[in-house]
Amino acid sequence: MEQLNVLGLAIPALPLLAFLLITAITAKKKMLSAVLSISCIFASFLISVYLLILQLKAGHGASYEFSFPWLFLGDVKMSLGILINPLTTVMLIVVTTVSMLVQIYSIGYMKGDYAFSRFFSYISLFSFSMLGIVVANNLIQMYIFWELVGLCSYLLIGFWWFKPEAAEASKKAFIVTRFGDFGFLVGILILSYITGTFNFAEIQAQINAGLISPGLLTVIALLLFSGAVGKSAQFPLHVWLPDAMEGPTPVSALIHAATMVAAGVFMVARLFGIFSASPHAMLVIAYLGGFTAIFAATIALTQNDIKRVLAFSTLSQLGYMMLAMGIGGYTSGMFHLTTHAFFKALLFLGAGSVIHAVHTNDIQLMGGLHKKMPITSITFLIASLSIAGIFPLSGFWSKDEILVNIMESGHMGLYYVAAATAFLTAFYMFRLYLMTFTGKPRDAHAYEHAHESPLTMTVPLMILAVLSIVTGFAGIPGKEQSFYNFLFFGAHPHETHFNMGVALSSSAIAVSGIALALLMYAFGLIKPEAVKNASGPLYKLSYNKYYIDEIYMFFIKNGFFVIASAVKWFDRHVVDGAVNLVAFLCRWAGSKLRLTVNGGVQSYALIIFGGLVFIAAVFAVWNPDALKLLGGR
Amino acid sequence: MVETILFYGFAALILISALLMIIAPNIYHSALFLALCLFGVAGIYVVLNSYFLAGIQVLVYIGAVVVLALFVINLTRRILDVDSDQHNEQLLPAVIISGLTAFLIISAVLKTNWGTMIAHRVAQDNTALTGRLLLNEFVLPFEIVSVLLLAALIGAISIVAGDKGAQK
Amino acid sequence: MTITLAHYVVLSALLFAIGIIGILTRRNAIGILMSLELLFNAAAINMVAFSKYLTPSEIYGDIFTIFIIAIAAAESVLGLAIILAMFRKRETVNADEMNIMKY
Amino acid sequence: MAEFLGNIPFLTIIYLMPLCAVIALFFIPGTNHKAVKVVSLVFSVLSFIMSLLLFISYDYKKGGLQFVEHFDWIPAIGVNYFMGVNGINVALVLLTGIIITAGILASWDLNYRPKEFFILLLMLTTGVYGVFMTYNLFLFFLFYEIAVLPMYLLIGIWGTGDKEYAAMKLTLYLLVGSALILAGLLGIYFATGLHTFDFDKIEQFAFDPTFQKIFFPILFVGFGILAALWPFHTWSPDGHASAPTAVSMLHAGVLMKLGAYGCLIIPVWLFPIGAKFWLPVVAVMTLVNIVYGSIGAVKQTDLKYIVAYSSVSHMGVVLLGIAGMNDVAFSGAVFQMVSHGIMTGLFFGLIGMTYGRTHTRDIHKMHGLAKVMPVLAVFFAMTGLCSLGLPGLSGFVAELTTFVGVYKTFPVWTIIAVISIVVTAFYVLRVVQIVFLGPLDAEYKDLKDAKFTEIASLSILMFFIVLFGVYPFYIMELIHGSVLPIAAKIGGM
Repeated sequence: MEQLNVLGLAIPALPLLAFLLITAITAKKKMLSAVLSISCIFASFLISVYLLILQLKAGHGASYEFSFPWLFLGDVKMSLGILINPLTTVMLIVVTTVSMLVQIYSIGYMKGDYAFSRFFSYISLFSFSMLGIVVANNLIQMYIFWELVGLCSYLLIGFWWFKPEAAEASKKAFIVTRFGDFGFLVGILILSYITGTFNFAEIQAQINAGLISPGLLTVIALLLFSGAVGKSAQFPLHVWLPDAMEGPTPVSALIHAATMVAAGVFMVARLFGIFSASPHAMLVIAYLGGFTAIFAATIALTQNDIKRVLAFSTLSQLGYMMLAMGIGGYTSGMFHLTTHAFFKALLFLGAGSVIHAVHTNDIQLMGGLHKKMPITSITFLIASLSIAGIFPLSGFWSKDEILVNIMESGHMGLYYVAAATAFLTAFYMFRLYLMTFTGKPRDAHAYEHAHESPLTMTVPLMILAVLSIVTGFAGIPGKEQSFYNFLFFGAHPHETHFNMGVALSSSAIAVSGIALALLMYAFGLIKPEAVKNASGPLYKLSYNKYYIDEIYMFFIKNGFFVIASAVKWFDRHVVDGAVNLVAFLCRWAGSKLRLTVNGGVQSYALIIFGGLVFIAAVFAVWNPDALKLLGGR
Repeated sequence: MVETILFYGFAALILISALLMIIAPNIYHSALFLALCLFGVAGIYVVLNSYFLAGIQVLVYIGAVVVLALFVINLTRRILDVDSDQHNEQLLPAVIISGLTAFLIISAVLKTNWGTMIAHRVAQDNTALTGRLLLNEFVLPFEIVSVLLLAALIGAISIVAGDKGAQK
Repeated sequence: MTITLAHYVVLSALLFAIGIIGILTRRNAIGILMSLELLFNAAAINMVAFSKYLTPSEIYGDIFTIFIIAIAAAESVLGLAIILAMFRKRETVNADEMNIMKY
Repeated sequence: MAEFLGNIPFLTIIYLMPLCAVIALFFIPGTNHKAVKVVSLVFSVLSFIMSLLLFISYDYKKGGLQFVEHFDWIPAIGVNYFMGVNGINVALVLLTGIIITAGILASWDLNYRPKEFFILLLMLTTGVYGVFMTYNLFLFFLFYEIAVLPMYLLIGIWGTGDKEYAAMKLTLYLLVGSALILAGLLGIYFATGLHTFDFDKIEQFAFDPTFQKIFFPILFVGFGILAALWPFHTWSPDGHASAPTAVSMLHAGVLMKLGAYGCLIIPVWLFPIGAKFWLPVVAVMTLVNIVYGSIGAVKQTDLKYIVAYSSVSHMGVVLLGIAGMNDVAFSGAVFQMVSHGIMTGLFFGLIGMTYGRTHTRDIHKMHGLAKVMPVLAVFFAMTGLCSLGLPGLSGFVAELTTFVGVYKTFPVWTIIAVISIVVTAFYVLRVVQIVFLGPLDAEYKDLKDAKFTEIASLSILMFFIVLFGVYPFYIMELIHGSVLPIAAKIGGM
C-alpha cells in the first residue's frame, strides 16, 4: 500500500505546490499561474477518482490510514496523516471537481483583474486546506486545516480589499467562525484529555468500549458541533455567510456554497461516532438544522441581491443536511451535500455569469436575460429545478431521502419543517429565476450590454448542469450499487426504500412552490407588491433578516465594546492609577519630609540626638544586660 | 568625709551653675555661669587628686575659652538682643531627650555591679608623671595637638580677617 | 559614706544632659558653643574618674583630659571665629536664623 | 559536531560577540553612521549564526546541560564562571540572535547618535545572552541587571512621546523586580548553606517547605514583573509605546522572556512545594493577563498600545503554561516565549516602519495602506494571523501545546483562556482592516514600500515563524527534553 501513502499525500500537496509556485515564481505571468493551478487540481482530481475506484472495488469498511509525527510531547502525540475511506473519497471527488470547474470558470470571470495570479494562488491554498480537512485522520490536523480554510475564506472574501464592505465582511466572517472554533478547540482539548489521543479511530474505539460517560460525551459533542455551526453558518452564527458574498463570485461558489461551508456537515459525518453516541447532541443538531433551514428560507424569500438569495438558500440547505445528520441520516446528509455542492456551485457560477454580463447584483434591475444568455439561463434553470426537488434531478433524490429518514425517525415536527422549507425553496428559487431571466428587462441599459459569457465560463456551467442531473442516479433507493451501499455509518447500510408517499408529496410541494412563483412573477396573477403590503411587518422582518445583525451589533456595541472600554479605563486609571499613586505617595512623602531639612542646625541636632537615644533605648530594652558597664569583669 | 563634702559641694556648684547657664536669658550671664561651672569641674579634679589638671582647667578654660567667649559676645552683642528670647521652641523635646539620656546612663550605673572597683584610689600627685608621659609615650599626639592648635589659630585669623578683605 | 565611681558617672551624666538641653535650645550660637563645653567637661570628668578608680597607678585619663582641653580650646577658637565672621555677614548670631542651606 | 565544538568556549564567544562590537564601536567616530551600523550588524549576525550553530549542534537526545564551561572565580562565596545550555536555553539564545539581528536591521535609518544607541543596544544583548547561558545565580543576576538597565537610557534618549515618564516607570518597575530577585537569590544562598551560587548544586538541595512557600512568591513576582504578570504589567504599554523600534523589538521580544525564563528556572524549578502551593493563584492571575490583556487591546487606538496589550495577553499564555505544572504545559510556555518573541519583534518592527512613513500611530488616521506598501501589509497581516493562533504559524503550536498541557491541571481556566483566541482575532483583524484595507487616504499616496534592510529584517523573523509553525518537531523535542526534569520534580512532590 506504499503507493497509497504517496497518492494520499499528493492530493492536498499538489494544490499547495501550486500555491507556492504561483506566489514565488509565476505571480507576474497570469495565464501560467492559472494553468499551473488548474493542472495541479486536475491531477488531484484524477488521483481522487482513482482512489474512489479503489474504494468502490474494496467495498465498505475498507479504510486506509497512515500518520507521521508532527509534534510529540511525551504522552501527547500530535500527528499529521491521511485517512482514506468512503467518506473521504466522496468528499475528495466533490471538492476537487468543484474546485477544478470553478478555477476554469475563473479564467473568464477574473479576466483583467489586476490580482489574477493572487486569486489563483489563494484558490490553490484553499484547495490544499480543504483537502487537508478531508483526508485528516485526527482532530488536530482537522483543526489546523479547519482554521486554514477559514483563513482562505478571509483572504478571498477580502480579495478586493480596497472595498470597505469586502474588508468588513472578511473580518466578520473570520471572527464569527472563530466563535465556533473556540468551542471546537475546547471540545478537542477535553476529548484529547479524556481519551489521550487525537486519532479518530482510537477515539471511536474508546467510545465503542463505553469509556466515556454519556453526559461528558454530550458536552464534547456539542462543543465540537459549535465548530460546525460556525463553519457551516448555522443559526446563530449564520450572519457571516450573506456578507461573505462581497467576495468574487467563483469564491462564493467554491467556498461559500459547495465546499467550505459543507465542512461543518462533513465534520459531523467524520465524527459521527461521537455524535451518534449522544442522543441529546443529535437532537440539538437536528433541531438547529431544521430551524436554520426554515429560518434562512424565509429570509431568502424577500432578498433582492442575486447572490444573497443564493447565500440564504445555502444556509437553508446546510440546515437541511444538519437536520439529516441529526436524525441519524448519515448517508442521506452526505448525499445531499454532494448533490448540493454541484447544483449550488452551478447556481453561483450562473449568477456570476449574470453579474459578469450586467454588472449588478440586484435582480430588480435584471429581467429577460434568457434571450441574451441562453446557456446560463438553461443551466440555471436545471440547477433551480434540482434544488427545488423536481424528479428526476439530483435534488429530488437527496432531498427525498432526507424526508424519508425524518419520517422514519418519527420527528413529525421536523418533517413538516422540512416540507415547508422545500416549498419555500422552490418558491424563492423560481422567484429568482423568473425575475432574472424572464419577463421584460427592467434596466434597459444593463440589458443592452448583456452578453453570453465566454466558453471558459459556460463550459463549467454545462458540466455542472450535467452533474446536477446525473448525480442523483447514484443514490436511487433500493438499488444494489448505490451511494447508500457505499457510504454508511456502522456495520450495515441503512435500509433504503423508495417511499412513494413522500416522493409524491414532496414533488407536489415543490411544484406548488414553483407554481406560486410563476403566478406571481411570470403571469402576474398575484401582484408581489400586494403580497408585500399584505404581509407588512413580516415582510420587513424577513427583508431585514430578522434584525439578527442589528441585534449582534447592539450587543457588540453596548456589551463588548463597553467592557473593552471599561477594561481600558480600569487599566489606565485603576491599575496604572495605583502605580502612579505609589509614585505620587513617594513624591508627596518626599515633599513633606523635605521640610525636615529646614537648615536649622539645632533641629538636625535634635534629630541626631533623638535618634541616637532612641536606638540606645531600644537596644537597652531589647537586651538589658548590655547596660552593665563592666560586664566583662 | 572631707572628700564627700567637697564632692557634693562641687557637684552642686557644677550642676546649678550649668543649669543657670543654659536658662539665663542674658548671654553675658550665661558666660559667667559657665566660668563658675568650669571652676566646679576644676574642683572635682582636685577631689580626684589631679591638681595639675585642675590648674589647666582653670587656666585654659576659664582664662582663655570663657574670656574669648566674652569677647565675642561683646563684639556681636547688640542692644536690641538683650531682651529677645534666648531660647528656641525645642525646649520640650530637648528636655525629653536629655532626660532619657540621663536616665539611660543612670540606669546603666545602677545596673552595673561595681564590685570591688569602688575605692582603689591612690592619693598622690601625678604632675611629674604627667609631664613624663606627655613627653615620652604621648609625644606624638602631643605634637599633633600643638599643630592642631596652630592650625586653629591660623584658621581663626584667616576666617575673621579674610572676611574683612572680602568686604573691601 | 564614701564617694564611689558611680557618683562621678552620675554627675557626668547629669552635666551631659544639661549640656544637651543647652545645645538644643539656645538660640545664640555662642550659647550653643558654650553648652558644647559642658559636654566636653562631662566626658573629661568620666575620663579622669574612671582612670583614677580602675587603673590608679596609671594616669592615662589625665593625659586624655589634657588633650580634650586643648582640642576644646581649638574648637572654641574656631567656632567663635566662625560666629564672628557670620555675624559680620548676616548681622545675627542666632542659630535658627542661619538656615539658608535648606530644602 | 558537539564534540568538536565542545573544545572551544562556544557560549562565551556568543555572548562576547556583542561586547566585542561595543569595544569596536568605541574606536569608531560617532559621525560615521554607516560604519557604526555595519560593525553592529556584522557582530550581531555573527552571534546569530553561532546561536544557530548551537541550536543545531545541541544533542537533544542526550539532553541536560551541554557546552559547559566551569571555572572558579570567587571561590570564597561560591561565585563561579559557570556557563551551560539546555534545550530551553538553546531555543532562547537562538531567539535572542534572531531578534538582535532583525532589530539592528530595523533601526538602519536611525540617525540620532547611532553610536551610543548601538553601544547600549549591544550591551543589553550581552546581558540577555548571558542570562540565557549562565547557571551560576550570581552571574545570572549580574547579566540580568546588565540586560535591564540600558533600557532606561535607550527609551529616555531615543524614545518618542512621553518618554521620560515611560523610561522612569519602566526602570523603577524593573528595579523593584530586581530587588525582589536579589532578596530571593540571597535567601536561597543562605538557606542552602552550601556556600555556592552554582545552580546544579542548589537544585539538588531540598528546601524547607515553609521557606519555599515564602520565597516562591518573592522570586516569582520579581521575575513576573518583567514578564508583565498582571497586575504588574502597566510598565509594558507605556514603555513599549515610547521606546524606539529596535528597543521595542528587543524588549518585548527578548527581555520579557527573561522574566518568564527566570520564573520557570528559579522559583518553579527550585521550589516544587512552593510552586504546588502558589501556582493555582498564579494561574488565576495569568488568566486575568490573557483575557484582560486581549480585551484591553480592543479599544486602544495607538498601534503600539494594541501590540503591547496583546503582549500582555500572550505573555499570560507563557505564564499560564508555567503554572500548568507538567511537561507539556512547560514546553508550550517555552515555545510560546520563542514564538511570541519573534512575533512581537515583527509587530514592533512593522509598527516602527509604518510610523516612520506616516508619522502617526493612531489607527484612525491611517487607511488603506496596503495600496502603497503591500509588502508591509502582507507582513503585518501574517504577524497578526500568527498572533491570533493561525495554524501553520508558530503562535498556534505554542498556544495549542500550552492549552493541551494546562488543561490537565486547570481544565476550567484553560477553557476561559481559550476565549482569548476569539478576542485576539477581533482586535487583530480590526487593526488590519482599519489600517491596511479599504480606500487609501490621499495624504499617504506617495509613501514608499519597505526597503531592502527592512525586508531583510522582517524576512528573518517571518522565516522562523513559519518554520516553527510548520515544523515544530525539532525545537519541541529540544524544549521538551529539558523541561522534563522540572516537571518531574514538581510531579514528584
